[in-house]
Amino acid sequence: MEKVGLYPGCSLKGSSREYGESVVALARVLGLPLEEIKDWNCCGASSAHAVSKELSLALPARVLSLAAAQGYKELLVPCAACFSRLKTTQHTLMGDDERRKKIEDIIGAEVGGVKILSVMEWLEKYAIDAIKEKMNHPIKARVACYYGCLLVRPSGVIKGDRVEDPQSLDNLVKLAGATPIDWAFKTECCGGGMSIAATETVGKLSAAVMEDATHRGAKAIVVACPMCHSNLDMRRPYINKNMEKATDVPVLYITQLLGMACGLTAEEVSVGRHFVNYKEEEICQK
Amino acid sequence: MDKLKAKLKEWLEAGEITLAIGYKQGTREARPFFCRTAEDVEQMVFSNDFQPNLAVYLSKKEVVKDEKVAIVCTISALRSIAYLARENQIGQSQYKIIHLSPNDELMIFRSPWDIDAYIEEIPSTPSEEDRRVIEMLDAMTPSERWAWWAAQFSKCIKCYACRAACPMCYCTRCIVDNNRPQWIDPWASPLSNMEWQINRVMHLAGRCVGCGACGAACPEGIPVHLLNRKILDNIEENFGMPAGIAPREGAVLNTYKPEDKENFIK
Amino acid sequence: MSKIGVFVCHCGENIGGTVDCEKVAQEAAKIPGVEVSTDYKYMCSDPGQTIIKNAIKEKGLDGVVVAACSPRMHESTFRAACSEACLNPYMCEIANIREHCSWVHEKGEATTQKALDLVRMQVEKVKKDLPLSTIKVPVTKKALVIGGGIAGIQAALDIANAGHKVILVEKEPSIGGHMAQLSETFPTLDCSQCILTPRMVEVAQHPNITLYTYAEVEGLEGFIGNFKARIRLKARSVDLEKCTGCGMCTTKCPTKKVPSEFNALMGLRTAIYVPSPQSVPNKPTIDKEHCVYYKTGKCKLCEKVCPTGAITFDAPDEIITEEVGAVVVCTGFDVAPTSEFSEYGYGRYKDVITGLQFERLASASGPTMGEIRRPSDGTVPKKIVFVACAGSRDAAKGRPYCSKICCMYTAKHAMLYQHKVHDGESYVFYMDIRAGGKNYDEFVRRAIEDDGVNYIRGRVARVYERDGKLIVKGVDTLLGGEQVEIEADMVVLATAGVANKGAEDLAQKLHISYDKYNFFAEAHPKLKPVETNTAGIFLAGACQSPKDIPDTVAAASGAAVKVAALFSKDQLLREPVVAVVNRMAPPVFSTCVGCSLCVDICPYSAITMENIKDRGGNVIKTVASINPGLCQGCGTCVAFCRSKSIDLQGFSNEEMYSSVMAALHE
Amino acid sequence: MDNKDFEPKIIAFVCNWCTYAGADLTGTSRMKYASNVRVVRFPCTGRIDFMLLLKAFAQGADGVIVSGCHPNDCHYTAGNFHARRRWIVLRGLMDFLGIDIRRIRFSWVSAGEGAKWAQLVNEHVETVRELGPYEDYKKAADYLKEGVYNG
Repeated sequence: MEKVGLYPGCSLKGSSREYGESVVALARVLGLPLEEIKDWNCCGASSAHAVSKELSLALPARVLSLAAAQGYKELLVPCAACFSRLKTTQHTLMGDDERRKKIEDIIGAEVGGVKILSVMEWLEKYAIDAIKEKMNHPIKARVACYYGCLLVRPSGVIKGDRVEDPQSLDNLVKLAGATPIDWAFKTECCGGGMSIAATETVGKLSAAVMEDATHRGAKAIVVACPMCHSNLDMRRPYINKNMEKATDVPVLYITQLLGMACGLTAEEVSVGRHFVNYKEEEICQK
Repeated sequence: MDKLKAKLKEWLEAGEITLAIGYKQGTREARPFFCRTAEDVEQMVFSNDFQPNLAVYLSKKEVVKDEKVAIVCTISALRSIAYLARENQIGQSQYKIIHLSPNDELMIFRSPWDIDAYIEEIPSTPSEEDRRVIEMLDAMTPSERWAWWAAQFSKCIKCYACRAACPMCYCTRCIVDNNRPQWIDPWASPLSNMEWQINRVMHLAGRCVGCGACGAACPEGIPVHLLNRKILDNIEENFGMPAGIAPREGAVLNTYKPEDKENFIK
Repeated sequence: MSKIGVFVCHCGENIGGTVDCEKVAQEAAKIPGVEVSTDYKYMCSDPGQTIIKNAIKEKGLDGVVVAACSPRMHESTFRAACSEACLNPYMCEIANIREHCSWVHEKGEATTQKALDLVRMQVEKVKKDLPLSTIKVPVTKKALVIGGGIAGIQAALDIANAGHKVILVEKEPSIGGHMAQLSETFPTLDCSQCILTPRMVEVAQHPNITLYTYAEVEGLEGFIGNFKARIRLKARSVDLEKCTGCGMCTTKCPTKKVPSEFNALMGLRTAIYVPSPQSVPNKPTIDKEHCVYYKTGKCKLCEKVCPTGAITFDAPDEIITEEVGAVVVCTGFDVAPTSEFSEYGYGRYKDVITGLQFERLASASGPTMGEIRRPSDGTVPKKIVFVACAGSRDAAKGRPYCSKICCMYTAKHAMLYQHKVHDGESYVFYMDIRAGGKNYDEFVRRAIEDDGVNYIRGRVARVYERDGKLIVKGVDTLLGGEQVEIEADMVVLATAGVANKGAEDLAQKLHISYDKYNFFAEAHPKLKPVETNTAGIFLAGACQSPKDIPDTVAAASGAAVKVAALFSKDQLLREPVVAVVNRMAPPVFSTCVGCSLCVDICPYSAITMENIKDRGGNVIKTVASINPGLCQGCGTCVAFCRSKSIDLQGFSNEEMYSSVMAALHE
Repeated sequence: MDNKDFEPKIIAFVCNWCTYAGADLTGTSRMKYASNVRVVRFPCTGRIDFMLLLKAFAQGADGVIVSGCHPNDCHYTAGNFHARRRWIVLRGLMDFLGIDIRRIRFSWVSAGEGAKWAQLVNEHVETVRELGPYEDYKKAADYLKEGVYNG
C-alpha cells in the first residue's frame, strides 16, 4: 500500500489535538501507512478568503505543491476546514489555467495533481476490510452522524457524498456496530466560525442540532470536523441554555469511535480531552 | 528475432502463408523484402526503427491479391494497420500480423482490432532531429518560414514517392489526377508542389500515424513528414487526440464536438 | 461552346442608380460563351421575363444569368420563367448585384466593375451547370405513431380522419398515458377521464387505426416516405381475440399486492391485471415479474377460471415489420426520480408524495376514491404543503429548465384540496408563478383569493418528520427573508418533468437528435417545432419538452397536418441539390475507395456503404452511396472527400471552382 | 511601402443560410461598405473546400473571408462544426508553411447581423490593404517562368 500524506493543519495540532492523535492511532492499529508532509503551512481558513482571493488560493496551493513534490499521490486532510480550502483551491486552479499560472508564480512551484482525501474517503478506500477484521469492541449505541457544512458543500467542488443526505459517516459507524439515527440536522449549521464572535448564536444553532439528535435517542454525536466538535462540545453550556432539558450526550470524532471499536483505549484516542465526558458504558459494549 | 524467423518458416512450410513481407539489409538502410521460402527468411532483419512502413503493401491489391500474407510490422506499421482496418481497407483476419516488441517479445495479432490495446499506451513521437527542425521553424517569422519551405519545394520533382510510401495514401484516383477541375497544377512550381503537400497532409489529418515514411522516401530530401507531424501536434493540442492512436469513435475531420475551441473565428 | 444569355436588371433606380447597367450588359457580352446580353428596367416584371423567354427560344440559349436582386428573392421566379421557355431551370443562375452591390456601395466605376465581376462569376458557373430534375420519392401513405398518450391519440385520430392508415404503438398494456391518470384538468377543472376516454375508444374503433398496445418499436430503417419499422409485440400471455374482458382472472389471481403503476404506486393490483377500468383495450396482461406461475412454474389459476381459454402462458414475443411513410414520436415524459429529493425525505416519508401521486389521490377512480388521505395512516391531512419547482429550475439537480406545468397543477391541487377538505390549510412554496396561457392566471388567482390557498414565495430547504408531523423548513422571501416552519400532515412535491427512461435509446433507433436532458430535438425551435432533423419524422407533446395538455394537443394536430401534407401526393418532390457519389463503367465503378469516413460526417445519416457485386454475387468493391431522400444538400461530405468522389448537384466542384476563378479575372 | 491606394481583392466564402442572408440584410438596410469583396455562395460552411481558399490566393486574391452560421445555428445542424475543425487544422498548417494567415479571416455572421457583415468586410479590407498585395504567393506560382526561385 502506498503511503498517504497527512496534512494536519493547525487544529489537529492545537485545539483539536485529540482528532489528530486519534487519526494517527487509528492508522497505526489498522496498518494504514500515513506520513505527515514536511514544511506545511496554514491553509488560510477561515480568514484568508475574506481578505484576499490570491492569498486564499496561494496558501493551500503551496500545501498541494509540497505534497506532490514530496512524492505523495494522495493527501489525507482530516480537518474539514482545511479539506474545504484545499479542495476549493484545486477546483479553482484546475479550471483556470491563467489563474493557476499566476498562483504558481507566487508560490514558485507547480501545484501538481495530488488527490485530496477527507477522513471518510480515506477510510472508505483503505480501511473497510481492516476495520471488519480488527473490530473487537463493537459500539452498540444509537449515534447521530453530524456532517455540518464543509465536508459536503459546495457540492460542485466536493463532489463526494450526497449533499443533502450524506451517508459516508453513517456507513462507517455501521461497520463499528453502531446504529446511525435517521435525523434531519445532518448538514445544518452549528454556528461555525462564530464560536468566539457570537457565542450566543452558536448556542442557539448548535442547540437545534443537539435537540433533534437527542430527541431521536442518539447516545453520541459523531463528527469529522474540529469546528463542529468545538461548538457542540466546548459550547455545551450555551447550548444547554437553549435546550428544554440540558444534555450530556458526548461528541466523538469518527476516528475516536472507530479506534475504540478496534480495541484502542480511551486514552489512546484522547477522548479525555473533551469537555463533555464520554461514558464508556453507555456507548461501548465491553 | 529467432522466434520470429522460426514462426515465419513454420507458416511457410505448413503452407499457411505464401508470402512474408519483412525487411532485409540494403546498401545503407533496411529495405522491404518479400520472402517465399524458408531460406529467404534467414536473410530477414528487424528493428522497430526501420523506416519503410510495410503496411503500405496491404493497400496495394497488385501485391497481396491471391496471396496468403504474413506481414512483419514495426510499431508504425501496426498503427497504420489499425487505421486501415477502420477504413475498411483490411478484413478481419485477412493477414497474419507479426511484430517484435521493443523488449524483444514476439507478438502475433489475430485481427487488426487487437492492435489497439497494445498501441494505446505508446503515442507516436517524432525523432529529436525532427523536433529540433520544427522548433527552429516555429521560431522563425512567417516570411522566413515561407522562404524556407519555398526553397524546399523548389526542389520537388513531383515524383509522388511521398504518396507511394504512405499506407494511408491508397486512393485509386488521387486528387492530383483529378482535372475537373484541375485542383493542382501538374507542373512542378514551388506553389503547385506546396499545394500538393497541403492536400496530402490535409487528407491525412487525423489518419496519419506519424511514421515518417513519406519524408524518408523523398529523393530530394524534402522533410515533408514534418508537415504531418505539425498536424499531429495540432490535433493533439486542439482536440486531445494523441498521435498515432486510431480513435475509437470517428476520425478528426469527420467528427466534431460542439465545445471545440478556437480563438480565430470572430 | 455555350450559348448564355445575360440579363441585367435596373430594378428601377435600386440598381440602376449606382451601377451602370448598360455598361455591365455591354461588357458581359464580351465574355466568351455569352450569346446575348441586355439590360431592362424591371427584369422580374412580365415584360422583363418575356425578354428572357424570347431570348431563350430565339437564340437557343443553354444557360441564363440574371443580374438582379438576391437569389433568395427571385431565383425561383427566374427559374420558373426559364422552365416555361423549355430551358432546364437549374441552368439559370442569379448574380446578386442589388443587396451585395448597388445597395451597399457608392456610385462609381468600382461598383460597376464589381457588378460585372459578379455576373462573370455566374456566367462561368452556368457553363459548368448541368440540367437537373427534381427528385421524386414514392410515399407509403401509412403513418407510425409511437406512444399512446394524449399526443399520440390526437395525432393518430387526426391522421386517420384525413383518410390515411395509422399504426399506433404503445408500450404499456393500455393507451391513455399520463392524462388518464389525472384527476381534473386546469384551468377548467373538467374531469380528465371524461374528456379522454371517448378518444381512447375512438382510437380503438377507428377503421384506419391499427393499435398495438404492450408493444415497442425495435428499429426504424429507411427514409422519408419509405420507412420500415420493426415492432416488438410483447407477449401479454392473454389472447386478445379470445378474451372477453370478463375479469374472472383478475378476481382470482392470488398475487394481489403488486404496486399499481397506474395509481403511481399508491394502490395495489394483481399480477394479471388491467391497468384501470377505462383501459383500452380493456383486457388483461400478465405481469411476468410478479406472476406466481412465471416465478415458480405453478399456479395457472387464471387459466383454470378463464371461460374462453384466452390465457396463453409462455407465448414468445412477436416481431412484426410495418412499412410506413412518416413517423410521429409522442413518447411523453416521466417525473424526476425519487432518489433526488433526500432533503425532502421523498421515499423515506410516506406522506411526502409527488404531484402525480396526488392526482391519483384526488381522482374519483383512485385508491382512495377521490378522498385526500395520508398514505401512512389513511387520515385526512389538515395541513398540506405543496413545493413547486422540486427539481426544476435547479442547476444543482442538473435541470435548469422550467417544467412548465407545475405552477398550474400545483394551484389545481391546492384548489382541489380546499374543495375536498373544507377545514384544511394549504400552503404553496413557489419561486415564481408562471401562469401564461388562456385563463391560466385567473385560475391561480382563484386558488389564492377564492379558495384561500397560502402562497409563500420562497424555497423549501428541508422536510423532516418529527412526532408524526412533517416539518417543512423554508423561507418567505417576500417577508424580508423570514424563515418559515410549517408542521404539515402531507407534503406534495411538484417534481420536475423529465424525459422518458428509454428516450435516448429510442432516439438512436430512430436517428433523431435529442438534447442533453434527452428530450427530442425539433428541427428549428421556432419555425419547425414539430419536425425533427430527420425528414419524415415528427414530434408531438412532452417528449420534446414539458408541455401541458393544450400545447400537446396543438402540437399533435400540427404534426398530423405535416404527415397529411406529406401523404397528399403520391410522390415527394425535392430540390435536386443533393450529393452524389460518382459511378463509372467497370472496372472502376467509382473513384470512391470505400474508406467510409463520410458515413460519420453526414448529419442526416444519408450515406451508407454499398457493395458492388459481380453476377456471381461476389463483392467487387464497396463504395459510398447517398440516399437522395435523406440528403439535405449541405455538402459537408463533398468538401471532406479526399478523392473528390462525391459532388453536390447545383454546387459542384467545377461550378464553385469556376466561380472563384472568374471572380479573380484580370 | 505605402499601401494606402492599394485596392485589395477579397473573396468571401459564405454559407447560404446565415452569412449570405446577413449580407442581404446589409443591403436591405442600405449600409455601405468597401466594394473590394466578391461573395461566393455555398449551401453551408461544411461545403467549403479548403483548396478553394488556396486557389483564390493562387489566382490573385489578396485576402479571403470565410463565414457561416454561429455554432449551434447551422441550418444543417453540424456543417459549421465540421468546418470549424477543418479550419483549425488548416490554419495551423498554413501558418507552419509561412502562408500569411492574417490574410484569411474566419467569422460567424448570422442572418440578423447585417451590420457585422459590413464591419467584417471593412476591417478585412483595411487589414489586407495594410499588408499590401500578396506577391509572395503569386511569385511561387510563377517560378517556372523566372527559372529560379528568388524569394
